[in-house]
Amino acid sequence: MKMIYKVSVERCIACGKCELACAFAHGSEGRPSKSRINIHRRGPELGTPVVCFQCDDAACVTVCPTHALVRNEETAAIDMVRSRCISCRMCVAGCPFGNMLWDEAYNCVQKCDLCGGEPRCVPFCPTGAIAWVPIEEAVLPPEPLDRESLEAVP
Amino acid sequence: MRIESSDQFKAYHAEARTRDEGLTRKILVCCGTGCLATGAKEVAEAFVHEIEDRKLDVEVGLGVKSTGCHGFCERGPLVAFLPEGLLYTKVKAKKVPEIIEKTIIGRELIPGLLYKNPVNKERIAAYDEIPFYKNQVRVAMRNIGRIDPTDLMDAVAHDAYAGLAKALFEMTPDEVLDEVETSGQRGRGGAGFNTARKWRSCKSAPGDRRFVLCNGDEGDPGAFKDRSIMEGDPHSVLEGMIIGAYALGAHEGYIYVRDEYPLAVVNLQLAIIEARKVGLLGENIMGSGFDFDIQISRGGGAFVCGESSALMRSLAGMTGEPRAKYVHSTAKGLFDLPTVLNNVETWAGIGAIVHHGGAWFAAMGTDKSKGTKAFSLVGKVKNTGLIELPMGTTLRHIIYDIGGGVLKDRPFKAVQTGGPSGGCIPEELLDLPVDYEKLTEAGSMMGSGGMIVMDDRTCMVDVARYFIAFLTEESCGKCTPCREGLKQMLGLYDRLIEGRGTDGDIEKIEALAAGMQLGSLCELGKSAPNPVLSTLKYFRSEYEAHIKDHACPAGICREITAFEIMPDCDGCHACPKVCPTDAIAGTKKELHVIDHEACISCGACLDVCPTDSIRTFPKIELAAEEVV
Amino acid sequence: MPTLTVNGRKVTVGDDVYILEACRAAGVEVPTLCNFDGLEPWGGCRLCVVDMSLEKWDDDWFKLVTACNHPVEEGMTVVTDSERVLATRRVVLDLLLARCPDTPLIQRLAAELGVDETSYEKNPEHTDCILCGLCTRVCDHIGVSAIASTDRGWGREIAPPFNEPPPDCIGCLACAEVCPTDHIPFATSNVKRTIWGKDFEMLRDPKTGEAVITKAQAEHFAERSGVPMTYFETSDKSKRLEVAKTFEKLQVVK
Amino acid sequence: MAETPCVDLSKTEEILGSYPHEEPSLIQVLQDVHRAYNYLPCDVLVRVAEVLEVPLAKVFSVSTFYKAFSLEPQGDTIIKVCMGTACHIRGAGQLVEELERKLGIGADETTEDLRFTVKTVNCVGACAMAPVMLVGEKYWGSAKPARMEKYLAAGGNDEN
Repeated sequence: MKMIYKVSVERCIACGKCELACAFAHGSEGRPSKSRINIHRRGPELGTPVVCFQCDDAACVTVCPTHALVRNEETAAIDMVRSRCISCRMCVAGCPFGNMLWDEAYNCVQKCDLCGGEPRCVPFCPTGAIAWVPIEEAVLPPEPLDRESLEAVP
Repeated sequence: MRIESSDQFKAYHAEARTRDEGLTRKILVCCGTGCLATGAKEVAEAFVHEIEDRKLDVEVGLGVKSTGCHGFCERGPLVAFLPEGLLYTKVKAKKVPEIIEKTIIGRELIPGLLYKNPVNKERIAAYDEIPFYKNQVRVAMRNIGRIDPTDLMDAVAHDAYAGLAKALFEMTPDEVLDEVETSGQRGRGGAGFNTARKWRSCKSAPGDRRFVLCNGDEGDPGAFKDRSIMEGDPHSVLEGMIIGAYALGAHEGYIYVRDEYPLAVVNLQLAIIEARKVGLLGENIMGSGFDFDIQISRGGGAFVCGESSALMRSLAGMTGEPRAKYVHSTAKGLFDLPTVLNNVETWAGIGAIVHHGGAWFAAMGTDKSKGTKAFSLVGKVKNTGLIELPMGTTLRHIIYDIGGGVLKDRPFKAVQTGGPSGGCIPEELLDLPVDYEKLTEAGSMMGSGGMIVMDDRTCMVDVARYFIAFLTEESCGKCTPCREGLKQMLGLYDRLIEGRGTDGDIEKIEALAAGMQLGSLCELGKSAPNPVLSTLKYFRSEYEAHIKDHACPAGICREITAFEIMPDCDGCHACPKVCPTDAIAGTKKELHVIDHEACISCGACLDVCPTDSIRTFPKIELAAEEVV
Repeated sequence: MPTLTVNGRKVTVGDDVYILEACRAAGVEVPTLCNFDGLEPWGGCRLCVVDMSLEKWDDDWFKLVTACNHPVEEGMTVVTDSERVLATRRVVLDLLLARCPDTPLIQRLAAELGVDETSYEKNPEHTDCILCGLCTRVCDHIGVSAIASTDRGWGREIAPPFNEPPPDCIGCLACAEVCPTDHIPFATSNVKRTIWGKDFEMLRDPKTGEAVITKAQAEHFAERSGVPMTYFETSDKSKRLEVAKTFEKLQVVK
Repeated sequence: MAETPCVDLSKTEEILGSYPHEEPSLIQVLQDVHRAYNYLPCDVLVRVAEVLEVPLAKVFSVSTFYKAFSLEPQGDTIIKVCMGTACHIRGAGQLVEELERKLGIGADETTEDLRFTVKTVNCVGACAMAPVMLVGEKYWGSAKPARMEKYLAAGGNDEN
């Protein structure tokens, strides 16, 4: 079954749990700067999660001079072969959506790898703003979120 | 005229024969590089003028040919006369009228121009009687010296392209391969890989486009057989390549020639143009439907380009850096396509093998090394030059019977074969039959056939250092052991020859040599330690003398050698004339003296002393005397 | 899918794989300096030598080969820690340590094989360059070939043409990033980058003013990959903001 | 690059015209260029790189790799002393030293008046006449240091 990453902006409450989950999934120190999903915070409890689209005809793959970015046939993610990366940052510059991330601390590029087919951020989202769903479900409009009835996020 | 069928080639061949036979008497002037240097061109021109002036060409059918190298460069310029089979050596242009007058018209010999046997001082008139020639068997060099390399018809009169015609019209490509296999011919470039096996490996590689290359980058110092072949009989190379291409189904060929060989480039270029003109090269060769063309590529001056993968990179316009050949170039060679690369001498032999049959070739030589091999016999030997002999001939026969022995009858010390990848073979192995295996067992190798004879005035440490210095300059620098190792090795040798060697240096040299042999990328680096290891094996005591006694037994290493004139000096005054620093004082007929302060230990005096009255001794003794 | 034995361990790898990758798959570390996954193997440093034997050879016959560029074969036996493998690696590192006595990476690798001090003459001129060729090969991959090896043998160096600021360089820093000994100096500020003696104008994000990449680099990649030049003109942060804004507009349920 | 004197590029264009415009032509073009100018002027290399579509760095790399090429102007007469094995053991080193004494320049150097360039070459393949040196196109076999004056005076002339 082909799965897809579904973002429902209308349900995001900008709690930041996805960012944290991602950071921990990719390193034990859990630095938020290591997160490959970013929430654009546009107001109180209003956010837009931005994450790699794993584009079909991806600019990052095209520009990479060392073929360090390759499509994973199983997960459909564009994976980064770390050992091939020469940190030239062309992918960072080339990605039209800003989803190739430069990690200053570690001098390397970070990108969403769909956690090998089971995105770790998804189960932590309290509102279902992000979801990992079969492709046919992705087209369904999201259920509206009753923000009034939300309890304080623990 | 273009040859468009087997019959037309036969007609062309017959015409060439008739033309050749029309000249009842011939004068062959050697115009190889060696003889040209001593004025052969002027000699040939003088003959032409003299004959024209006297109209001898019409009257007695006399013709002059400027041929390729006769091989006996030491005695040049050489002039041979046919059908008499007479050879004149060291001929000067001003002697030409006299030769015409006496020898051609008067049919008498001029004794002063005859070869003088250095062994018994006898003068020999007949070409075939001179030991240097008598013992040779020529295959690759079959027509060199007999034909004018710039005249295609002359080559064809001497059976050039006969093998090609046979291959194209009487044999399938596979039959050609079988014939070459029967011959057992192995690569004449050095490593001795079986030619037929190489071809089969290329033929079985997938792909439609493949290349046939000729390695004319004869880089081994002391070897010049390929040069003589390319200069003296370029058609033999072309013929071999066309046959090879036919067997392999290749349509493109390149000849990679050293830039240091300008005459070879000119003669090859001319041969290609001539061959194309009559349809022996290019499209639809001899009307057989087979297409093949050859281009010449001049090297840029890099020894490493003799290595096959470096040569192919150089052909592609890049720096000559070898690559690992875990995937053979027969499958992935020039432009990453299947490629056969053979040496000049290898190609030159192919035409004869096809023409006379593989069995004919295989009947010569030894069990594992078939056929004949060309050598350049040089160094401290009386008769230097180029020779071709059946494999298995002993070194002693080559050096003493053909070479006439060591120059000035000094003691023989070693013979170096195989160039910088080879080694030095000592006196006790002089009875070694020369073939691929035997030379390798002795710690040397065949290489491109250079044989450099060394006498007692040769320091083996200096010889090893010479090769290391040579290779340090020629290493491409791609891999660590070769680039860094040679540099360090050279440093270690500098210590030895300057008297700074210490205990443990020999072991250090040996360990580094082992690392380079195992670790280097290409054969240049892998074989670079050969001169080191072979001299260490046979002449270790010389190394020890340099380290322990700070002495160079041969009196060559300048930093540690002093010169002295002994009391038996007859005061001939030859030495002060050659001394570059005016360090020798003395009036004629009196004992001369060397000023040790001014002497730079170059040895020029020793080389000219007719009475052997100059001796060398370790410089260290000089210091000791002063202290006393 | 050939199966081979590495240090006694069986491992099955892909068809077009070199020994080095098979060693890694078997969990065996093989040192290397000139190999880089994204680039064709080169076989220059000679550090990755291993002993190798093919099934058809006699049992005791082994050949010393470089792991980085020798293809694997069914039934191959690889030994990475034989005495002569280690001895050869020691000679290589000893020689490199003589060339670059002060280079930490070489010091560390040499020490791992028991070479603490070089037994050869030390290079009087300081350099960290081990001539692994990675910089030039990466530069070829980037498609500019602004630098190359010059001269040969001991005189070999990596240099721009005429040893002057290289006209073809786009200031992408790939060479400096890939250099295992950090030998290639560079400096980047918000407006300017300097490498190989050449100055580059930085593209700056129109909103935030931060430096993105050099203008020359953007132009080169736009032309080479067909990715529009506009992609390169803004920072990743600004681009994410744009995406977020677009997403907001796309909300179906207000 | 700015300091190099301007050279006449028309010869370069002519040479480039006779080869296919691709990388394999590079060494052949450089050979001809070297012959035409007696060295490889850098303006010419830039032009060669442009026309053959080979990166300039590669052109420079090839120009410095091969011994046949020089990036500095050469003397009118090039003296090549063969350093092959046969020549070495028959005293080629002494020829180089004698040249150094006579001309004041070592191997791979050019006299200030641009008359002579001395080069050592690895075997010219005339080993039977060792030691060998070339003055211009003229070969001198069994060369002796004491006769250096004569060799130099004859220059490239065919006088024996």
